[in-house]
Amino acid sequence: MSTTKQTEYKADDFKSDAEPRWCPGCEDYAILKAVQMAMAQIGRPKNEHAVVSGIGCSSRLPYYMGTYGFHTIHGRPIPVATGLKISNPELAVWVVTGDGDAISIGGNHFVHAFRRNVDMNILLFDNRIYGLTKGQYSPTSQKGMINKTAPYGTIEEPSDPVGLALECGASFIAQISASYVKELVDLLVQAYNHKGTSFLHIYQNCYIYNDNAFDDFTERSIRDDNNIKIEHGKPLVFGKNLDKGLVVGYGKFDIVDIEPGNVPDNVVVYDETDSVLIRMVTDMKFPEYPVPMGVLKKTLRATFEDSLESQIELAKSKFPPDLQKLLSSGETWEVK
Amino acid sequence: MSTTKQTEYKADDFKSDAEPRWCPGCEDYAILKAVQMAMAQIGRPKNEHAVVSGIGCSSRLPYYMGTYGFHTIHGRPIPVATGLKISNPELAVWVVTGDGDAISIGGNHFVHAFRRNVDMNILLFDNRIYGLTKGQYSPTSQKGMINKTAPYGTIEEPSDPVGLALECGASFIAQISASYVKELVDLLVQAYNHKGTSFLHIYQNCYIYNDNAFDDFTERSIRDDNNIKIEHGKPLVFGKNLDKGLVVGYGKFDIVDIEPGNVPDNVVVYDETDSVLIRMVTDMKFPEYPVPMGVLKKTLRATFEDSLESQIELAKSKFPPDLQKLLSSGETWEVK
Amino acid sequence: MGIHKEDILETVTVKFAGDSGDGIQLTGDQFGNTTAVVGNDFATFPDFPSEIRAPQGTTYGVSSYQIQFASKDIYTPGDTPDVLVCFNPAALKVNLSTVNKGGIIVVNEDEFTDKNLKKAGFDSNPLDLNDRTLADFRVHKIPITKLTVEALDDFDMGHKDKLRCKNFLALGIVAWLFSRPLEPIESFLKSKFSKKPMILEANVKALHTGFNICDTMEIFPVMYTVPPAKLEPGTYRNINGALATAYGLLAASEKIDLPIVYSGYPITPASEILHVLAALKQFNVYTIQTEDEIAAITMALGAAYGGSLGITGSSGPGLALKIEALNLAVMTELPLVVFDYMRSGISTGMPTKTEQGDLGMALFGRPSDSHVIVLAPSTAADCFWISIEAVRLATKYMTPVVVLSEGFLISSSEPWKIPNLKEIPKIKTSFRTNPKGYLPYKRNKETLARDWVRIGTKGLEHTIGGLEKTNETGDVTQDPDNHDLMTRLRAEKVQRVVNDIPDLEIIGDKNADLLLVGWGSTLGSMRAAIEAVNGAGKKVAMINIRYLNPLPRNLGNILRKFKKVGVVELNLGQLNTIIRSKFLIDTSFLGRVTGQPIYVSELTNFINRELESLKEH
Amino acid sequence: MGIHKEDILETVTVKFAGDSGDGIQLTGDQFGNTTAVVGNDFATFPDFPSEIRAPQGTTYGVSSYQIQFASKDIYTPGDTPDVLVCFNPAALKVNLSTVNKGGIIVVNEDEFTDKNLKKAGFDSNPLDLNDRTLADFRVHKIPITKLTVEALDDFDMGHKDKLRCKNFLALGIVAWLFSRPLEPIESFLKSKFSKKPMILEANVKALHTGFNICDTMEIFPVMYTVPPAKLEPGTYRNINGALATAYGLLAASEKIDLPIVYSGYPITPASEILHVLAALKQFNVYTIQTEDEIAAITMALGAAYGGSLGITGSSGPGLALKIEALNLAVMTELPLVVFDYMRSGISTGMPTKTEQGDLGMALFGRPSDSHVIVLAPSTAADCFWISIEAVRLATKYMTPVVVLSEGFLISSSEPWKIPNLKEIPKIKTSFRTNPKGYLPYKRNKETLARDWVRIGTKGLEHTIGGLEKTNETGDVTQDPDNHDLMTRLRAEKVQRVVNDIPDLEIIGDKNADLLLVGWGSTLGSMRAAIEAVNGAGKKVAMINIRYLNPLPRNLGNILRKFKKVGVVELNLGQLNTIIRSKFLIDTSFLGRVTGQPIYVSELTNFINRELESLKEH
Ligand SMILES: Cc1ncc(C[n+]2csc(CCOP(=O)(O)OP(=O)(O)O)c2C)c(N)n1
Ligand SMILES: Cc1ncc(C[n+]2csc(CCOP(=O)(O)OP(=O)(O)O)c2C)c(N)n1
Ligand code: SF4
Ligand code: SF4
Ligand SMILES: [Mg+2]
Ligand SMILES: [Mg+2]
Repeated sequence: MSTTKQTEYKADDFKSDAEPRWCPGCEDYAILKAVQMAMAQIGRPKNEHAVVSGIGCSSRLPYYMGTYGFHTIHGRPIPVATGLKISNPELAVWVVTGDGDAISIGGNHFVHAFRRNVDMNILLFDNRIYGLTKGQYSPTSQKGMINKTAPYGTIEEPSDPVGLALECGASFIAQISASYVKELVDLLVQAYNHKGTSFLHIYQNCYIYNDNAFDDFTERSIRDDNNIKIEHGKPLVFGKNLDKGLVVGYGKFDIVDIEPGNVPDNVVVYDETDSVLIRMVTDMKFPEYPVPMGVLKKTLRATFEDSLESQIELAKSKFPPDLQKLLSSGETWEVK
Repeated sequence: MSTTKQTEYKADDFKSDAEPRWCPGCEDYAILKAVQMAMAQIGRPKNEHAVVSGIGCSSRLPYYMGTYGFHTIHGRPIPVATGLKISNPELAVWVVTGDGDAISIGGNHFVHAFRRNVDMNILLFDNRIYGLTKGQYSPTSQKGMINKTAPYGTIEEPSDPVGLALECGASFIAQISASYVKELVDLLVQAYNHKGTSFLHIYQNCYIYNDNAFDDFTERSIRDDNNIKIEHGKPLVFGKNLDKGLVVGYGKFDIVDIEPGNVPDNVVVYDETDSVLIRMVTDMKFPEYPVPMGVLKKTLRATFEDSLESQIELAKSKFPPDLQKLLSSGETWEVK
Repeated sequence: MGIHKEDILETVTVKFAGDSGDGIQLTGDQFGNTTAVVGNDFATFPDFPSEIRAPQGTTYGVSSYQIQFASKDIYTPGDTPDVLVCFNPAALKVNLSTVNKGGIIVVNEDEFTDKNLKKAGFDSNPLDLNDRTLADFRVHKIPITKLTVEALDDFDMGHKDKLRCKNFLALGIVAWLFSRPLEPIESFLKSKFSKKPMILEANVKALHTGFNICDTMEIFPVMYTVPPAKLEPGTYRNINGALATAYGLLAASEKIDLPIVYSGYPITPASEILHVLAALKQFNVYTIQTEDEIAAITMALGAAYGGSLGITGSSGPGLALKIEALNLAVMTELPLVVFDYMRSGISTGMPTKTEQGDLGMALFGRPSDSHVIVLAPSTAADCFWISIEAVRLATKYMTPVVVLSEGFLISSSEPWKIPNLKEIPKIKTSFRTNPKGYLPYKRNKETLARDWVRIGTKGLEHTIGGLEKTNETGDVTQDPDNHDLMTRLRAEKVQRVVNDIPDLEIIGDKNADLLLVGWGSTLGSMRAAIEAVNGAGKKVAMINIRYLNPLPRNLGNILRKFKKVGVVELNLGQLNTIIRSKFLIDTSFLGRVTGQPIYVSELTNFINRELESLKEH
Repeated sequence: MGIHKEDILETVTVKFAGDSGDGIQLTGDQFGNTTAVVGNDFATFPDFPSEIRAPQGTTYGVSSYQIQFASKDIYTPGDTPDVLVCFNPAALKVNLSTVNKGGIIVVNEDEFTDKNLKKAGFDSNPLDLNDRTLADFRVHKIPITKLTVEALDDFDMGHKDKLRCKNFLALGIVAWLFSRPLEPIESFLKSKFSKKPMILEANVKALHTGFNICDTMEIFPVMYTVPPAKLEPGTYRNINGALATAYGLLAASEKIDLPIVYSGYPITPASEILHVLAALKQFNVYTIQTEDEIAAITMALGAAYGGSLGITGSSGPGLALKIEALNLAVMTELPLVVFDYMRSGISTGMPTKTEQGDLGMALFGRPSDSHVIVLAPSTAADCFWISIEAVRLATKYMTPVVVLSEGFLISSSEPWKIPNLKEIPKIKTSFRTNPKGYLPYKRNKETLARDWVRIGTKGLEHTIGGLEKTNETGDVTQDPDNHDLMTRLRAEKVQRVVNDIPDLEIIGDKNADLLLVGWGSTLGSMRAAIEAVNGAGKKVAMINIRYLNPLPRNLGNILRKFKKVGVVELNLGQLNTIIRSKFLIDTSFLGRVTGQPIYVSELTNFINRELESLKEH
């Protein structure tokens, strides 16, 4: 990696000249801003970042970044980013994708990405709808939702991107809503700092085709009762008055009332590496449980590109490369 | 469904004239036989069964069946079967697929099949290798395995088809090894009887490219200590002498020694509808745990085709179909 | 009503343009409706800015709707507008250069604020008295916003809601200008807002206000009339290609008495068909939104295998993903219908724009020698008939049919004489039921089609698949001569369809020296162009090829009759390649790849050039 | 050594055939090796039964290896064998009809049991004295199994392991028959079984036994010699297309000084390249087995974007899945190399058999007007040079290159004069580093290529993607004229490559009336055929087109020089369509779609027919 002088950056340093073209009111604006703020905080120059996206409203993001960008095709940003990272391991590689892009047409790459664990950051903008194509249901759309392709209501069970990432072995999983900009910036930085594939699931409101989809747990007046901040080493408490806590029950959490400011011992102190807690926290389904926000999982294992590089080094040490020799290998004979 | 006279059938009634062309020693022979035995037991005539497969050694199976068969393309048997079942809901639809076919190239359809819950039976022949293309690793190949495309060892984490099916909402999940023919037949019948997508994960030995892959838990002399029979309403005990049991621990099972024939109360009695137990049983990883064999999950929910049919009925009752009227809808005017 | 001069016109092109959020498409549609009722012939061209909603007031957020209407037969929405109705400066900026010199420009002057002018990229206000930008036009500045808000002063509704009515005020103005009745628009509003009486009233009020101020304010010196066109007698409606395609499928389903399984993955512009069919479930239409295009085509194929009408549709990027499965359909000889709504450009390209770029792909774009029937509708209404024909040929010949439709056709509309379903012939299917002598790959002597079996039928159990099959028995084989034979049989089967399709008809002067050859939506512009030049005493003929594979039997004879053949396409010469190769004729070629329908004027230029060059020799 | 008659032959074709499990391919390879060392020219054709391992003794389980060797230049593995070595009845059944009348058939008589004969479908034993099946041939029945077991009597190894040595006994026999030395085979065995001395000894013993019994038992009345061919001086080795392709990529990587990222999904026969490269990681080759073909091409594209050599390879069904991403590569103008190892038939077809079916797809098989460079190697060794050329052109013109290779070329082998790497020119790449005036879609005046930027370079930050771009700036736009311009520029860029590729050279009689045109692997058979007929005093010439898009500059002139042009392809006429369309020449056509290389005899028949028809006119 080319070492880079640490300089002071501002969010605006990561802007492009192009004017964003999302609908006024779209939460994609907030995420764009957060990404630029996170990059400023990370402190690497814009040429050391590449943002790779698929197709969708969300996937237009690279055009508004002053970094390198690749707006690929629908569902394929993950493999493109994989190839890029293997080719240029010193880059900070970001994937921007939507619920349709990542989970519907791109589902297979999503599943396999986490098995590889290439060091990149996957940001999924989940608005539970197809925005760009004007309002069809997506794999995360709730059952019964009425929309253009389901005038009588969607009949499939929704996918759970976080659960899926966990099942497929993601080494870093975090979740947040675009309405929490500060926390979003912080999680983006943490995702960047994690070596391996980081998955950040972002609830993003589509103002036009699925407005208010997340109000139940993001609307200011009620959100503190309906989502819970997950932080490594911190107790799992929530509620406007921090009057509820989670304790380990029969294979899942139980919610208990607690005295604000006085967290009993049986309330779980979160451990982002504890597979049992991770499973329980990702299993929490709203409205039975509050929606978990924060880093849900963080464990370390070798990245794909490092493993591949070691094999190349091993091969070099075992068989020092000599192409002319290789060409002449096997039986040879002279013609005079 | 056209009601069918119950007759006595023999396995041979479901054979075709074609001679199977697998390698001598391949466990695909055993599965073929088991499928034919299961169909005999199910008692419907062969014209009421359709077997749809992808591409792979396993996927050659339809040619050896006397039923209807469709040997499609690599990775796509699930959607073909879905279209078939929606078109012909009275058919018994079987999908035959391999670990590469279902989890690698066909991964996306696998993920989405369980969200829909079409009434069909997916049989995955998992030999942890690409047989037909002569020995490359598959998504279920173990890390470090040496093979044609990984001469220095596979570097991806293996996929877990059962865990994936569960995450995606499968309504019926069972697992067995092809070496347990009787149990295999029984599970095939149970899969058939389940209304919804049934997933049957079958460990299948590839004699040529990955021989003995499952010996640790299928070899006769040690298998009873290394796998555990899962049955609804039965206690979770295993071991050659039935001297081990599973009790609920911290978010997972703990293995305890028990006195043979005397199962203590804290040993779990399995419930195939209990999401906590299902999660724990599918989370059991060999060799830390024995390999679970049997029906791991069975819950009922509406099938895709029934939901679709209800919407069609609803539409008919709301808007009685009259095509001539539809053509003339909207503003019309007369030209004389 | 004041006294106004009335001018009678034969044909007029009007374009509405404004922000995506201004309700331009709705306004255009309603103008179309009232035009239809007056008995004019017409054609429309809705043009969306891009796949994304842009911030208000920007040039890339401009949406437009062009309509040509006439007292004679017309074939296109018009090259360039005689009248431009602009809702904001950006709309003016984008469209100004296309307006015919001397044409009328109606603007909402309230929107010409400094901020909006800047957003649109104007350095000065073109409405200013001493600005020369609009000197060549007859400009009418109307404070549409203000008028709307005033008209709705009494209404107990929010300011924003009031503003939403301004497009109907504008519509009232244009209706007056062309002497259109308001009733059809009112009746539309009534059905649309039946549950929101306040909104209904407000829009009706706005509409009448627009109409009335023209009377009172004498904005326009003249009022135009376009007398009714002489259309064939009957009951008419307005139809666009999306509806026509879907209705055609429903008609085919009724005529063949089989349910439709339509599986698709959303993509612009093909999604529209999925939307329409999903809402028509009462016609035994099983629509499935799949996880991707591969699932879409394979589900449809599964349904075709089962014995239903398996249909899928997409556009370029999605069609690309269906190629492997399409070849499975060719190999298994199943009646799958695949719609491709061609859009502009390779890769994502310009998704909302039109093109004819996928012919080469439909013909040659599969591994190995793979043949399918290829059809192309030429007008919005023709989409109806092509849908029926696709189902008929697919099921009769047991082969996939690819329908190359166009983005332009999906949304453009025209008057349509409503067909009487009883007059449409039934489509025969005979599923094989007799087990005696059944062989999966035994063929009908005439069509070379193998039998279609409803899966589940007793005694016909068999297995098909993608491996090469022994002729007749269908057993898997690698026999060299058999493979050669089967490859040729598959090609020959599609070739046999030539016996089942109509001969081409020459349009225009059969004794001309120059023949124009086109396919798809260029029919309209080409027809208009040859009528124009034939009218000017020049001899030109044309054909429009709806059957692109196999090509009609009399094509060669027709081509050889003319001194010069000019091929016209919205691509760089895909049909042209085929025609040259098959008939060894040194064609000339006009290709436009702009994402827009071809202009009549481009065609007349081409014709004149070709006629000149013929003279020189 | 007994005294034997020695006959001198100029050219011989030998075919080994037996069960897939009999080690046929290994035997053939080793016979090739010893043939090479003797200095003959040769060409081989390994033919696998199908993608699945079949039960022993069945006809569909027969594997074979054909080799032609000669004291002169040869170009094909021979149409039909002079000598057939059969390991079992099924092998005889399948291959008998191809053996030249009067040819030698060597059989392992131990395998001609009733059970095996029945499995092979023989009603009686063709080896029986009064059976007439083999009357036309010189049959040598040898108890190969028994001899092997006996020879290894002393060896402390299982019966099964002993049986495995019988192919080397057979090889010893054939080596004797054609006076081949045993040393190269022994040295191969030594390296292969260096860690298993027992197996090594056993195989060497079997080999010598086979050789020696011919001396002792006087099985064959004659012993043949094929004198060395006059090859260009140098060091030679045996090479097949798979190795040549991979080595060519390594050479290109060294010459351009960039690492290779090769991502692929296994598929017959393309997997072989992935296997070879995966084992050569020391040459900075990053191989990735992906989840599917879409991931394979998009990963390679990501690598090309990053600044590495992004390469992917597949066969028909897999290529079909790569089409959408290939168009993204065309749109983003990135240097991606895509290998297509063409196999037989549409859909799954006949996966282990060869064909030239994907040319139409490579040229036209993408939505809209999409142009790529298309190359085709014509021999196993040529795969080496085509790999280098593909990398050179892709990086110089910033465009995808599709290499149409063939299943047949992958496994067939020939003697190869080992190139001196120093003599291969460097490939220039100049990544842009200077930010001044950088515009992503600004083009090199000569090549029209845009600049390649190593992602990460300071000051060159930009975004590319699948949407249409403004010329030079690369900004997203829907401007109609810009789209037309860009579509034409993309086409023109590929056309410019014509300036960078060699003219075609005519092979054979330049003054002939008849010109044969082919591409790819038919070079060998066509060359052999025209030498044959030219030898017989008839005048024929030929060209083999390695650059299929753009076509070489002098093609038109060449074609027009001849009275008659005959196009030869392993498909139904894909190149033929292009040639007719481009040059308006009424070609004749010979197409074979059998999954096999074309026979020289089929070509000579075609030539004679065409020459006759020329006379008639
Ligand atoms: C191969 C292909 N299929 C379909 C499309 C059409 N398409 C573009 S974006 C999109 C879905 C967008 O939804 P999502 O990924 O959730 O992104 P959002 O717009 O909601 O941010 C679809 C179906 C396409 N561009 N390419
Ligand atoms: C599109 C496509 N890609 C690749 C292949 C080649 N292919 C055939 S089967 C197979 C994998 C087989 O593995 P698996 O599914 O595990 O089945 P098995 O042979 O082990 O039973 C592959 C890669 C193909 N036929 N089609
Ligand atoms: S459609 Fe929805 S997601 Fe797309 S830009 Fe508009 S508000 Fe945002
Ligand atoms: S390769 Fe393996 S899986 Fe395939 S038939 Fe042979 S033993 Fe069975
Ligand atoms: Mg979305
Ligand atoms: Mg497998």
